Amino acid sequence: MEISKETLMLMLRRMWTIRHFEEKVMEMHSAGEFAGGAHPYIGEEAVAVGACLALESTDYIAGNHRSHGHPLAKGGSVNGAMAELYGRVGGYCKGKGGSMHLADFSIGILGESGIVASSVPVATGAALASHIRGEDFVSMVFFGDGASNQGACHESMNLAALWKLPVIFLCENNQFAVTTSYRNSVAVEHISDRASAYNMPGVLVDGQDCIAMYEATTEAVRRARAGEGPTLIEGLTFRYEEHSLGLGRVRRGEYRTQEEIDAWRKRDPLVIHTERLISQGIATQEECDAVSAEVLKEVEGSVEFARNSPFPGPEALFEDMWADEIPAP
Amino acid sequence: MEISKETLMLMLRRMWTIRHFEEKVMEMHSAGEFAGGAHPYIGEEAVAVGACLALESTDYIAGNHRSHGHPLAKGGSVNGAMAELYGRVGGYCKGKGGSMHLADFSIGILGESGIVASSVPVATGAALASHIRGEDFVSMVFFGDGASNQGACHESMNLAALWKLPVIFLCENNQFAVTTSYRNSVAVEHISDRASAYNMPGVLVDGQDCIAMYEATTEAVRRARAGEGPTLIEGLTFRYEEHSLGLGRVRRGEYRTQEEIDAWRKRDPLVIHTERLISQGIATQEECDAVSAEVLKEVEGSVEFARNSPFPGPEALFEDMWADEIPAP
Amino acid sequence: MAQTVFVEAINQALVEEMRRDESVYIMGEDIRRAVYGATANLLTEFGEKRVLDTPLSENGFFGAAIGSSLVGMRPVVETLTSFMWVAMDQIISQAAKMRYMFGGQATLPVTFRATMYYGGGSAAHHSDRSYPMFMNMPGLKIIVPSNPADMKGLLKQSIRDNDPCIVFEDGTLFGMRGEVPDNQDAIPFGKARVVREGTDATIVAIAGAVGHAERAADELSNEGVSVEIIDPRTLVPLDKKAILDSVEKTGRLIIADPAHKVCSAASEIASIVAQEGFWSLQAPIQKVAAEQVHIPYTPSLESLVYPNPEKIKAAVRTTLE
Amino acid sequence: MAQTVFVEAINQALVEEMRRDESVYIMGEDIRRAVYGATANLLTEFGEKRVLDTPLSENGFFGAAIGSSLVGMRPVVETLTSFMWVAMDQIISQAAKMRYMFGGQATLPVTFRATMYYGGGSAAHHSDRSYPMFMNMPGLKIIVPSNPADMKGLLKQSIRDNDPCIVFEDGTLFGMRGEVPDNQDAIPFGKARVVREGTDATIVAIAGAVGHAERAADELSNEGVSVEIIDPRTLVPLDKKAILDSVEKTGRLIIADPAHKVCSAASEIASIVAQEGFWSLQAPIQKVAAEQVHIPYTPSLESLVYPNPEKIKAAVRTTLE
Ligand SMILES: Cc1ncc(C[n+]2csc(CCOP(=O)(O)OP(=O)(O)O)c2C)c(N)n1
Ligand SMILES: Cc1ncc(C[n+]2csc(CCOP(=O)(O)OP(=O)(O)O)c2C)c(N)n1
Ligand SMILES: [Mg+2]
Ligand SMILES: [Mg+2]
Repeated sequence: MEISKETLMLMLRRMWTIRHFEEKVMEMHSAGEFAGGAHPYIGEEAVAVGACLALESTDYIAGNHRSHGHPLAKGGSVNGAMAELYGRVGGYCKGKGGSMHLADFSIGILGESGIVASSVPVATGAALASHIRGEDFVSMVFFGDGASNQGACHESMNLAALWKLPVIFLCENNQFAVTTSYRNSVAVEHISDRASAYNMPGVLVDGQDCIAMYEATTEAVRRARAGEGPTLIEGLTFRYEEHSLGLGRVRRGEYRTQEEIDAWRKRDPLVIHTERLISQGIATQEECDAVSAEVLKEVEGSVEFARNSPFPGPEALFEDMWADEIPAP
Repeated sequence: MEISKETLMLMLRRMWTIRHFEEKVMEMHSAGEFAGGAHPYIGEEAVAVGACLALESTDYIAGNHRSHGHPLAKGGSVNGAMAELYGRVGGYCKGKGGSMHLADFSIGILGESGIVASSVPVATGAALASHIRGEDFVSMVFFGDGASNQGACHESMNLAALWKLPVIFLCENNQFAVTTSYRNSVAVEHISDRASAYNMPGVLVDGQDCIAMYEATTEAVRRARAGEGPTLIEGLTFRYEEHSLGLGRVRRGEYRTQEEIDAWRKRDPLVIHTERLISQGIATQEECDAVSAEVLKEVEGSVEFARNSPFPGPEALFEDMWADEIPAP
Repeated sequence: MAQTVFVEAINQALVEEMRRDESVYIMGEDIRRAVYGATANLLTEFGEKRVLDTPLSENGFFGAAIGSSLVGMRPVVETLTSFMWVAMDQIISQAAKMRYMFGGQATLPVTFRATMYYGGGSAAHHSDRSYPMFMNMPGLKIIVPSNPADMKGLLKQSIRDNDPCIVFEDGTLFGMRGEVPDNQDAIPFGKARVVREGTDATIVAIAGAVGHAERAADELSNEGVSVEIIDPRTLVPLDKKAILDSVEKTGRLIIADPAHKVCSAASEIASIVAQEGFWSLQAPIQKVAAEQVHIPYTPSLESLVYPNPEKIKAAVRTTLE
Repeated sequence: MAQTVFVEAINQALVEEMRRDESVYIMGEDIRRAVYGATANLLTEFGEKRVLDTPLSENGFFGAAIGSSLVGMRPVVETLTSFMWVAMDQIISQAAKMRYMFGGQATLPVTFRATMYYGGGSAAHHSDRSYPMFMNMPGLKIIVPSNPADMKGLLKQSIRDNDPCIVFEDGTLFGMRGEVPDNQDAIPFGKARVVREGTDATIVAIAGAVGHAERAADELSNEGVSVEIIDPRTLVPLDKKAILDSVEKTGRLIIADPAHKVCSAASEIASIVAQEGFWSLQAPIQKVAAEQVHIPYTPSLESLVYPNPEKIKAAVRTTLE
């Protein structure tokens, strides 16, 4: 598959955006600049970026608690994301949503959901709207290996397959749900194998390889737009950090080995992508470094932006409840 | 597989019990002797009878809204079933449950559930108890083709497969959920194919053939007791009557053809079984007729029993709420 | 003015709103063949894309309706209250919460038509009257029509409203006949109906209990007791003012509510009046709501559970003692 | 008497009950590694068969717990309140209804430990305080401990109790220290605790609101106002008598409840007193409960939502005007 330099460089940029953003979030969370949970996406960048770059800006995505990577991969504003984590009016959701509920409807980000698998039916519904109206936008939903065991996934996949909805079920198999290995939670070998239960294609992809993710998703998008129905894509990946910020403190006992972590860190998606760009003569080391440096600046700027954005005032408490206003009881 | 004459005759008896019971229920419901919904099992008798006869009395079953066949197949009292439909104290549940909630815990009937697929996790839980305690009882749950699309089935099958629980998922595929063909509700060809999504055996069985059901279930029971885990059995069958008593009145438009109904009626499970008993020299026509006649008497007696059983008095209203009593608010 | 049956009023509202707005579509189980009655003839007029028969997957298809509403559709989902337990996560975590959580970005014009079967031997699994639970959760508009005209007008409003609405359709009223004005339009939310005026006591009655209250009031009027009946019609928003004004006039409050009595709409209304209308009250507030047991199948017990004219009369008399 | 942290009190109750009765086992997500804290060290002592890590399938494994309880096990399920939406059908249709529906045949000694995270930036999806909804549904015992000793004693009782119990563990109390008697035994349900005696007004306070009420009462006592505080400890069953007796003494009632205020436990208690304790009341009943909005993430808004000492003090003063 031919991929333009522009796209390949955008992959690099978006992956660096996520990486730097997450590292900054960890730093600022430790520094006590904001509270609440946050689930780092570090190590998994290629999955969201490869998948989102196969979409048009008029397509929709929805996601889960591990939430920063998806909107940033789709081109969401870094300032808005950071300000949301800081709980400020400049955030995507004016500070009402926080880390787990990033959303930017203006660019098709229908929002991240804290309840595991709960956005899967919702994304299926966006695809249903496309189908009913005869439009050609598609919808993609990110969910984890743990989430794949929820009934919501079964019901949504069956519906989508029956009605041939233009939806892509994108399972980020980072191999663990908190401390639980997917081998102890998924009764079948690969999550993508479950596609056969719905008569749809199931594709297992190397989730550290942004291009592989892009290619698999591009084919799924083609199918979806052609009216051929949904696809289940499993991106096999790994999270480097603990499940969520703060949670490492309470966990007792190891659930994965240091060797395992080290081995996966060696397959870093940024390294793989950068090396490929250089070895194939698409970009120089300097060009790649420049991308990283630019993005880092942007991320650092977002901290300033967030700090300078005010907290919502008390009048905001009852705002945004209703589209058609009613009195508060 | 060798099956004793006793068992073969018991199959006939239990199937006749269900057939006569259901016909009587339809008659008495039309006559206005009791109200409420009731879902006839006529045409599907071989499924429950073949499956239940593969169980021991210490094994458990749970079921759904199409509820009369399961307890009668497991040897539940005809009087108790009829009295329950009449809402009398002599019923299984003292009249509190009615048609959709037959249960007799004393012989392992953990109850029928009106919410579709809702008893699937419960039956899985009975198997979990067997597993935790290291006992060897098994648990079997009946659910329909429609029910197979519920998340509860997905979650339960995955759990059972992971933990190798001694549970049998018995899907009664009568091809319709009310007016909806399973071909429009199940995205895969056979429901039993879905077993592959949980790494467990999936078996498609002729649900009009009591012996075939018995054999398939016997193997599933063996697996379960041997600690090899769950089995999904799909009994392909057909309901002769409308979805439920009374519902035929409101339905608009046909959802299945008369030819289809006629064709299935020709594959009547009682005819198939009787012919086989006779042709294989196991029983005579007279012996078979006698069974039917005996059972018919029992069923007629159950109407008398039900009519003579009193309605619960007002003092019963607050009874049976709590095992450890608390005051009514 | 035509005499219209309650279930036909539902059908009329659906047809008219589907004609009015192409983004309205309906989904549910066996709705094409109108198994529950209200969706008759829709398939013929509006076709398969706007009349969707779903598999048995309430959490999945409720969620799909919600998701489609986010991108401009106006789904109407048919269900029974008792099947909403299965779909609770989508109703609560998504429909109710999404708009606020996303800082007002999400607009969710989705309507759930939840029929409440009760009173006819449907037993514990099919007899839920669950609106109080949904009232506790912010973000859902809760509609409880008591007659065909309100049913039609409030369903129309629900479909046009831009927030998630749950219309609790009282199954005991499905066969009720009543006048529905020929051009019955949408009825705004939050405006109670004064069913009849009176001076001695106020009965706030909900859904199917309105008729019981009317019968109780008829009989009491023979005894010279003048009862005012208020039908809130919507519970979220609730027309507090209508209730408080009436209690100010009568000094006595009885609440008739077919849902379970603990943490009920009746409890809520009582608590509002005990706080904001306290000085008007001349007697204890009486809740007449369903007994706190599951719904028994047998008619000998089920008939004891719900409010009825006798219980309501007795409660009114208690307030007058 | 040892000073014990709330979360340790949970752990002690679990350990002691698992030792006492072999049929007690626990299940939940990531409990072997005690991600939420309360299940530390259980795996080592009780092994894999009695400490079950589950897949993310709440409806499935809640149902499995329920099913196992039918045949003699005593499961304790760990979850957050917000994950119960997914499992609602099993909780309502099965756990709550089964016994009555089957005429008393089913016995369901299952305990759900539902932690309520709120107040710390958990946002709308992780901050539910849903006990009022479950109170509306018959068949569930509802436990709301406000301190380590009650937590331990009431959890022990829940495990021994033969009915389905939901223990709502207030996350704002997880780090609270309090005295737990060395041999803290099971505490019977339905017995309110008089937190302090007083004569001018009664505060009924629930779960985390008890501490706020105490602080409010301390400050009010400096102003010469004597407040009585009642902690019901269990909402089903509810100790009506303790509340009515207190209101009879003080004539004034304030209810402090961290759950959403509409159709809340506060509404229910207010409605009971407005009916059965009406003649004792000398002032309007004041509900101080959570504002009817979803839980905003940002601290500048979240801090406005719940009852706190200031709001409670203001409400007490209102009753004394
Ligand atoms: C319904 C539900 N159950 C439990 C949780 C708590 N929880 C949050 S994330 C998580 C693990 C999710 O694992 P996975 O789906 O694999 O996503 P990952 O975190 O690995 O990206 C759990 C158990 C939740 N948020 N929602
Ligand atoms: C959760 C839920 N949704 C809908 C219904 C209404 N309903 C009752 S039976 C039924 C069809 C069930 O079909 P299937 O599972 O195939 O069983 P069958 O009736 O064919 O035996 C439906 C839709 C219900 N009882 N529960
Ligand atoms: Mg994972
Ligand atoms: Mg069927």
